[in-house]
Amino acid sequence: MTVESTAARGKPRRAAAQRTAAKKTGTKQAAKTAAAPGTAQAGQSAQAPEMVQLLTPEGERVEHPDYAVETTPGQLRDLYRDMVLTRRFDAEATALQRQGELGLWPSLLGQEAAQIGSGRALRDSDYVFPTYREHGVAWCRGVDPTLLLGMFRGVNHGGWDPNSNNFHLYTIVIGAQTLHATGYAMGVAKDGADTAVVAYFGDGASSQGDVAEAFTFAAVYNAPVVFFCQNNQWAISEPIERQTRVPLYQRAAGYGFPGIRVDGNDVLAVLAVTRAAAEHARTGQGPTLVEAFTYRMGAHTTSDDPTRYRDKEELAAWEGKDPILRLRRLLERESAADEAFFADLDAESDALAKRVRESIRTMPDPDGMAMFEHTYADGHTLVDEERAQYATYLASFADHEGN
Amino acid sequence: MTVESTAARGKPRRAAAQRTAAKKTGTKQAAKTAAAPGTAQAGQSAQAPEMVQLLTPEGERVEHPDYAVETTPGQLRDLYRDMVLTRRFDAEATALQRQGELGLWPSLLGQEAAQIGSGRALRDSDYVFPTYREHGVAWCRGVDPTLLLGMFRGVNHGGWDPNSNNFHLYTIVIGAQTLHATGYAMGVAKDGADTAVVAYFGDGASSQGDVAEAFTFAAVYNAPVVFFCQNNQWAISEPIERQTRVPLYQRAAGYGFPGIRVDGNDVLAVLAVTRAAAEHARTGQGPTLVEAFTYRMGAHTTSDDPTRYRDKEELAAWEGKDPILRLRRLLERESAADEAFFADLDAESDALAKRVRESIRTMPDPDGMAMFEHTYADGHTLVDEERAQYATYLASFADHEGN
Amino acid sequence: MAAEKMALAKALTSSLRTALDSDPKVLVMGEDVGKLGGVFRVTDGLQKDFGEERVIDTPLAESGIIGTAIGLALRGYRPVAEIQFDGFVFPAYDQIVTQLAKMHARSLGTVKLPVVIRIPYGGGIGAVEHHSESPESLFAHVAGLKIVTPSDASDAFWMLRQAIECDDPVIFLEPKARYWEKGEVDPSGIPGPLHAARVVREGRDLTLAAYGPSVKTCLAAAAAAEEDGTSLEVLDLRSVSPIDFDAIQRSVERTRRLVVVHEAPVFFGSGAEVAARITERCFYHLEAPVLRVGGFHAPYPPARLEEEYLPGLDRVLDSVDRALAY
Amino acid sequence: MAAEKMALAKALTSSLRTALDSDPKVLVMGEDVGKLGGVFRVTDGLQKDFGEERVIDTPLAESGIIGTAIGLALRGYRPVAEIQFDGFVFPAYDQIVTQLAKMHARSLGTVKLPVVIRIPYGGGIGAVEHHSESPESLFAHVAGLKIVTPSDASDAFWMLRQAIECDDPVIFLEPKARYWEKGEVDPSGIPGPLHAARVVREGRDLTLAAYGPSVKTCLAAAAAAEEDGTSLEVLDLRSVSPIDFDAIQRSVERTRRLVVVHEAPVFFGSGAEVAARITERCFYHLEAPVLRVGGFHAPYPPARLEEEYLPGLDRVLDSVDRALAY
Ligand SMILES: Cc1ncc(C[n+]2csc(CCOP(=O)(O)OP(=O)(O)O)c2C)c(N)n1
Ligand SMILES: Cc1ncc(C[n+]2csc(CCOP(=O)(O)OP(=O)(O)O)c2C)c(N)n1
Ligand SMILES: [Mg+2]
Ligand SMILES: [Mg+2]
Repeated sequence: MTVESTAARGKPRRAAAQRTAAKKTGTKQAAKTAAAPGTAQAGQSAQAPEMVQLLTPEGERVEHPDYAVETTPGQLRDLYRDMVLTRRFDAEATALQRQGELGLWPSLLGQEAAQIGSGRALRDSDYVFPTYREHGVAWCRGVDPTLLLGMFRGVNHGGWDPNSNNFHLYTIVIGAQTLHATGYAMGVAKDGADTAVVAYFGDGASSQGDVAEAFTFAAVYNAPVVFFCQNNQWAISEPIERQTRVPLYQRAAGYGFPGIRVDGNDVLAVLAVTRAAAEHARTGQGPTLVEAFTYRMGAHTTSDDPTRYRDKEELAAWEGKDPILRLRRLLERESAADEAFFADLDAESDALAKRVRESIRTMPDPDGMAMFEHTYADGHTLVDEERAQYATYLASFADHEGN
Repeated sequence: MTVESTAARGKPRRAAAQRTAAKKTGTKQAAKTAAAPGTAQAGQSAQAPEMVQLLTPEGERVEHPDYAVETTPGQLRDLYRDMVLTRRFDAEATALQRQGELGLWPSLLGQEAAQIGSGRALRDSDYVFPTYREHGVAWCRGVDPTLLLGMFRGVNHGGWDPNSNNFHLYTIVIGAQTLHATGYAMGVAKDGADTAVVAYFGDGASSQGDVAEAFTFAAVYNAPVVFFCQNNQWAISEPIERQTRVPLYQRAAGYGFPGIRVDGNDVLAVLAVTRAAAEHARTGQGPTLVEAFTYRMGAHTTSDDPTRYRDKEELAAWEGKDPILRLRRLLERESAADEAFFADLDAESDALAKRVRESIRTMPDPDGMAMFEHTYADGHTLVDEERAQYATYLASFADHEGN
Repeated sequence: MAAEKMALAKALTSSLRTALDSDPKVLVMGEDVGKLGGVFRVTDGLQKDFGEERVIDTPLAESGIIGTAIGLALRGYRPVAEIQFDGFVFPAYDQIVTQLAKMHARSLGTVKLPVVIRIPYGGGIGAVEHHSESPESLFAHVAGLKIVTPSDASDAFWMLRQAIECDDPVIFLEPKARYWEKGEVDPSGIPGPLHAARVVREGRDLTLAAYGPSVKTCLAAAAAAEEDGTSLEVLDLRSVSPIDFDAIQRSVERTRRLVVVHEAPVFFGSGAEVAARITERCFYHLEAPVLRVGGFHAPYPPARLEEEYLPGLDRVLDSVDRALAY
Repeated sequence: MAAEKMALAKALTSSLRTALDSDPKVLVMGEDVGKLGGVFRVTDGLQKDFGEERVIDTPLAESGIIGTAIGLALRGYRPVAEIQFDGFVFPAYDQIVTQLAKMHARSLGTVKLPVVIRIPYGGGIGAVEHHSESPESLFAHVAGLKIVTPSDASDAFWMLRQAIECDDPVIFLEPKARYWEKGEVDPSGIPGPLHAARVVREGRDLTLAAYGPSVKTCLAAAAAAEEDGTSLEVLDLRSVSPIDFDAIQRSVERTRRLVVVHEAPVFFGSGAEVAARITERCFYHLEAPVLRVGGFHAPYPPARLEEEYLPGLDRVLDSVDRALAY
């Protein structure tokens, strides 16, 4: 993540007055599709299937031969509510960063359908390994959104108990969590549990060796893991062409498990495809790669400036495919929600934003001695020694000030 | 590599008399071919093409729709000679290890066709990055075989100049060299040269993240590199099923370049396929993955004991597909070689073995001070300091002994 | 089980066997640990007896091994991962340093990572490149890891058991040159603390601090020195993170001189940390600077040069002489 | 080019620009170094001026970046690879340690690896996890690498040029908290040796040795101490491998006291190596043990705790007081 933080900083501790601290860039041919040297064993899958879509940008439901979701109006409203509240929370967090309350915020703007659709496809007993952008998935898992803010405010490195909601901590080192998910899923298989494990990662992450190794381990041990790649077209400033020259979902075949591309801005399609992949995992059929084709509508993080590297037109085109808008169109088209619903949701959004604002302003800074906690579970004499020395050091100021 | 060396060891230097120094391990379902969750986008390529073969185990030439080699009897004899001499050299090295002259030897027994076929497909200006087992490729590149022995005797870590024959040093860390090859090929492309770069690696290596990253970089930059995987069915004690559940050549498609499987015990097919892949690279069409389907007929190295993990029957079956035998059958069938040729070759083999034996016995041990050479090209004061201190230390014995 | 004399490698096998026996959550994983029993046969027979679900041959990918071990630990397992040789741990370095070491702290203590990484390390076996290195410094600098290394069969047995029982990640360094050294192992004994140093030979004139393969070298040096009338104390540190500085301090306060010996390069090695801290703690006791004997600032050399490179008897005694000359 | 006052980050940009200009073999590569100009804008404008063939956005894979840089160097190029943040160098650790560092020696000197790895490092910018670390120890222990780190704009300019001209692999650590500090850069000047330390403030009573971001902290400490009547000498080490021990020794022989300051954890840090070697060299000169101020044995903490974690003015002065009390 890119971080040049503007968060408010503390002051030097030492009181003595005289001691103040100063305290799309393709190279030639890169995107070219190479022909096989003579045979039909070409790298390019010539007839790449369309991505799965069940709801068009215009809000029309469409059929797919293999995937379907039955939905009641209530379920459609629930999905809509999830996406709206997630977007509102996200916007509020961005605002809080601008106000200096957070050091950084990675917005999920535009990826609500990919996250809510996949998050809602899971059972409580399933287990999720997110990147740092899965605020919508966290929402579905029941993680209180205010807990997500701590690490971006700088009061902790992850403020929730992964086991309370089967939602692991955010992982910042790109791709690393895909192996954790695979190992966890290997354990699930050993336990004989019918649990699916979901590893989220980005299009950029697909280039990391760890992700490839996760594919290999998952395939060899037939681990019940869903590799859920949100291809939001960008890895900071690099377009997808810097990572691959064929669609990402095709990578799975070469490791021996199914890969599928879904319209990541279509919450119904994501729900259907993720449900199938999770069930595939739970029933002992092994891993699946789901590529959710979506778009990062905002900056990479609040530190980023996308105007340096991408065109307005691209953004505008994707705005027409907005995931929330299209579900709203469906709700309206099917009269599945009345005005009261939208009004209530507005009020609920405002209340959520207010709660988030209030909670951040009352979030306590950690105590200095917290540095010495939790490095080890079973203790370490050096930590004890350093803790004691630091306490003595701190006490020396108290002495000075006391005098 | 597995090394519990029996190489002869030196004695402590200090003279003062009173101071003496004392398979198939698949977990459930691992090899199972998973069905796609609903669609045709399955991981398994259902109609995997046959591997390319131009010469049957019985020594019959067969046609292939896409690959062919025209050969004169002389060329066939040359290929035969290459393979026979390589095997003889390899056997001699194994014998020298048994005699304590080498610490270790990784035999290429069984892989002669894969190595000679690919090695002979290249031009002098092409560049090769080997693993530690490419003695046959080294032979084709014109590297004196005795130079290969140094690192296994323990007198150096690689005894040839990579630039004299465009044959890089052996790389022991599995997979690392595939990235070097890719980077080198990126440089070739920048230079506008019509050079192919070949990265050798094994079936086990295919699991390393570095190899996947090499695929990604090669594809994205359309680098002129041939990924030549000798699938010899084993990575020490682990069968190929521990690394993948689909044929390895299929991995390439997911990265956007062609992959092809060739009969790795058929020198003509390997020659044809590698020629095409190298030409593909030289003409700006980018990378290819060639999977040479072959067999490690010996132990992993002289330290290994394959009877612990694989069946005699498997070896016996592969002996029927011996790469040298089948070319001999062709030579005989086509009367392309007379008895004098075979007799001469026997004599040449003996002479080679003798030369190898003699050269190893006269190979000097490096001087102790050599430790301090070549860590840096431009010098380093700490190395200078340690060199001087060590020289003083050595001199202190001379003083003692002098007294 | 009665006390028995066995090679260090066999003590490790026996330790793994009892761990697998006593806790169904313990797993053994790595390259070639199954039918082959590992390239040093440390896992010999374990897959046969405990099955492929508990003794797991992995794909050839070290980052994958450690990354999935982390996931297995999160699921409640206690994986014991083998890295085949010292020089092959580096593809897993990111997973070890940024994930394994930090995850307990990152989670504010809510998740535990009881992962043991077994690594045969050190030189002296005449091997090719990457098979003789001593990477302990590269892990010791990283908070969140513990690092231990036995020097004899009994410690091999007990320390591995303790490492597996520990709720923190432990790098377990096995002195491969000592795999075949025999020693008494009493599985009914009661082990001391995992991270305590041990005086393996008492002496008056100078302390030699060492660990793993260098302990034997130091004992030989002490024996040789005795014939010269010099009395050397030998301390087996046993743990590199944490280091038992109290024990070193106690010894140095008596002997007033210290030489630290390890195979890893001296520059930024364990000896530097011991020298710095002991000099701080014992400034008025030391009669000589703490000296260090170890590898040079050069890649581990080809086998025919390793005698020169390694801190053998003669180089140890040379430093002892230098320290005594102060 | 005339002398000009510029921010350290801009001095680096300017240095890269002149290197690209003067040698067609120089390449810049890394994540987001192209249109974005890197997350700190150090490569700003370079792709526009030198093209995509010389300023290369890479896939998101650090091992791939360094591995292909090695290949490019073998082909005759001089790649300058950027790692986006300190905490993200570890996926490349294997390529750096087993390949880049060792290949020149492995080839008996026949191949050269002029690869520079630029890494913004250190804390103090309020960042999230993995964005504030100081990994120099983890490279310094490894023979075959050189490690340098500038502390001001002029050094940033010149040392990067020299690193690029060097035929050895160089880890070039950029003190990210100092990116915006301005200083005079004179591109027509003649730089001193790349690995020489520099006295940045003269003093009599004690030597502070530091590098990178800590130099500024030490200068502030020296200024504060002066008001208390204590005269501190400040040495900017500039190079962590090799370390200019001669310069430290010269200073300590005068001041007789030494405190080493760095942000990296103290345990197995640079301070240990400096303390051990300087104590050996200056045993009879030192009036106090060499003290060390640095990070604790804990993962780099969340931003709200970094003031406590980092070796700031107060902790430096506390150690100075302790050293002077001997
Ligand atoms: C190993 C590693 N390298 C670099 C980074 C810096 N970084 C943070 S996010 C990012 C881009 C990630 O792109 P992608 O995987 O597509 O996910 P997205 O941010 O688009 O959701 C980079 C390069 C990192 N966090 N980890
Ligand atoms: C990174 C790394 N891990 C482990 C090893 C130990 N090792 C040496 S060869 C080998 C098996 C390699 O198998 P494969 O890639 O199939 O090549 P082959 O030996 O069969 O030619 C292993 C595990 C190594 N050299 N490097
Ligand atoms: Mg992305
Ligand atoms: Mg193999």
